[in-house]
Amino acid sequence: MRIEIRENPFDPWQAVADYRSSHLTIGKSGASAVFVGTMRDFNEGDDVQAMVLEHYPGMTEKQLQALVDQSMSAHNLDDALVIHRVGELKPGEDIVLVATFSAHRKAAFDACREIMEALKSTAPFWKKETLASGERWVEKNTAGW
Amino acid sequence: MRIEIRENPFDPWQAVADYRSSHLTIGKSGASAVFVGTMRDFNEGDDVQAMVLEHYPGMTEKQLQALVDQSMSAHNLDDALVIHRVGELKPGEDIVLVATFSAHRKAAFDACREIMEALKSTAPFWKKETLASGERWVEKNTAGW
Amino acid sequence: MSINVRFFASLKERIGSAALEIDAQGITTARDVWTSASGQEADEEMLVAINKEYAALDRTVADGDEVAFFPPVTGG
Amino acid sequence: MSINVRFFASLKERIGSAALEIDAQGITTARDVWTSASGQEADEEMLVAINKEYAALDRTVADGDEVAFFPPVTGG
Repeated sequence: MRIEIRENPFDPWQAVADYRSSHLTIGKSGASAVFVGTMRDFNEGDDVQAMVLEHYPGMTEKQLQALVDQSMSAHNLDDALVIHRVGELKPGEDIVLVATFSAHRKAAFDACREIMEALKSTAPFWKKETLASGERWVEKNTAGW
Repeated sequence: MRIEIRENPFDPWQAVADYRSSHLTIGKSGASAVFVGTMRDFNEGDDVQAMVLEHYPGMTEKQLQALVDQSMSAHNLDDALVIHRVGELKPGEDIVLVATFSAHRKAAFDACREIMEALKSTAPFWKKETLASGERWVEKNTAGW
Repeated sequence: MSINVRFFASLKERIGSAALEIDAQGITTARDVWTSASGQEADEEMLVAINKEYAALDRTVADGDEVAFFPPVTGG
Repeated sequence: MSINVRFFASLKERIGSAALEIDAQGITTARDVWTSASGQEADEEMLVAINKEYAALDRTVADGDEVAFFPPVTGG
């Protein structure tokens, strides 16, 4: 399992490919489920020019670790990878990657979505958007189920 | 939208990265959900050495097209990509990629899984496994929900 | 005045043929096609496609149709 | 004999401070920490963490604890 919080842009597809070839046993995990969240240039009807992602160093890692641990054992996953950006982002940059690896697809799908929803509702990250008219904090995440 | 049936190995992560950069508008699709199915070296308690994937040329493409069309409009997706292998495969080779792109994660997650399940239950592909003791047809797909 | 019949996967092996043409004479449904082409009783788990679309075993077929028979699909 | 208080995101801006230390004297719960540090009534939507784990606003705090206050999270 790997959890990474990073300040620079990353290529989520390359990250999954690299992780799979370095951490997974060939022929074991039949199912990989991946979610990538990407910064949009619009939100709630407004154009968004940039975003700053703040987090709570130490607690964020701890919280992500706990929620991935829980999903891994609940779904008997082979492995999982989570990467999340912090700092300044531009539209089109990737914010989050959640990848789950399992023998069967049900577990991979269920766990990927569960981790993503738990991250959205409990991991201490906060988004501040830059609009043409100024800055604003995103107040709440939308529901994902 | 792209649907591809191919006889040679492919890199699903590279395929998603390429498709995203060539087909998607930067800053539009906030959510990418991806499933990759990979050939395992075991099934129903037996070691599997190789596999042949047969399909019904013409009908397979038509069926995939119909099910992706339906999911795209039901979930208002921005785009979708499906790649499926046929022919001879070795353990560790990727069999199927389903990628869905949407403004929001709910639609991307729902559609990715729905397409995958519809593919599993209706797209005319058949697997024949090579075991140490000989060959056998896979008789049924396991349930995915 | 003929029907193009196709078999896939384990059915192809069981029948020993991937494709054959049968006389449309006396044929009304896909079930008739199966019986005429295979000489066997229809297996209710079997899937049927007429002109590359899923159809019921008792669907009417027409001269020139392509009628395919195959076991439950196992892709993905 | 002190509590380390931290504020994040919009709360940090509202309070005008990211971190401060308050005297633990007379402090029993996280709610007391908030009132003492902010001089404001607690907002029930606010989230609380004690030593980097989520806690209820009325959870007891101890000398040396790190008590953080922040708005609903919006990552992912």
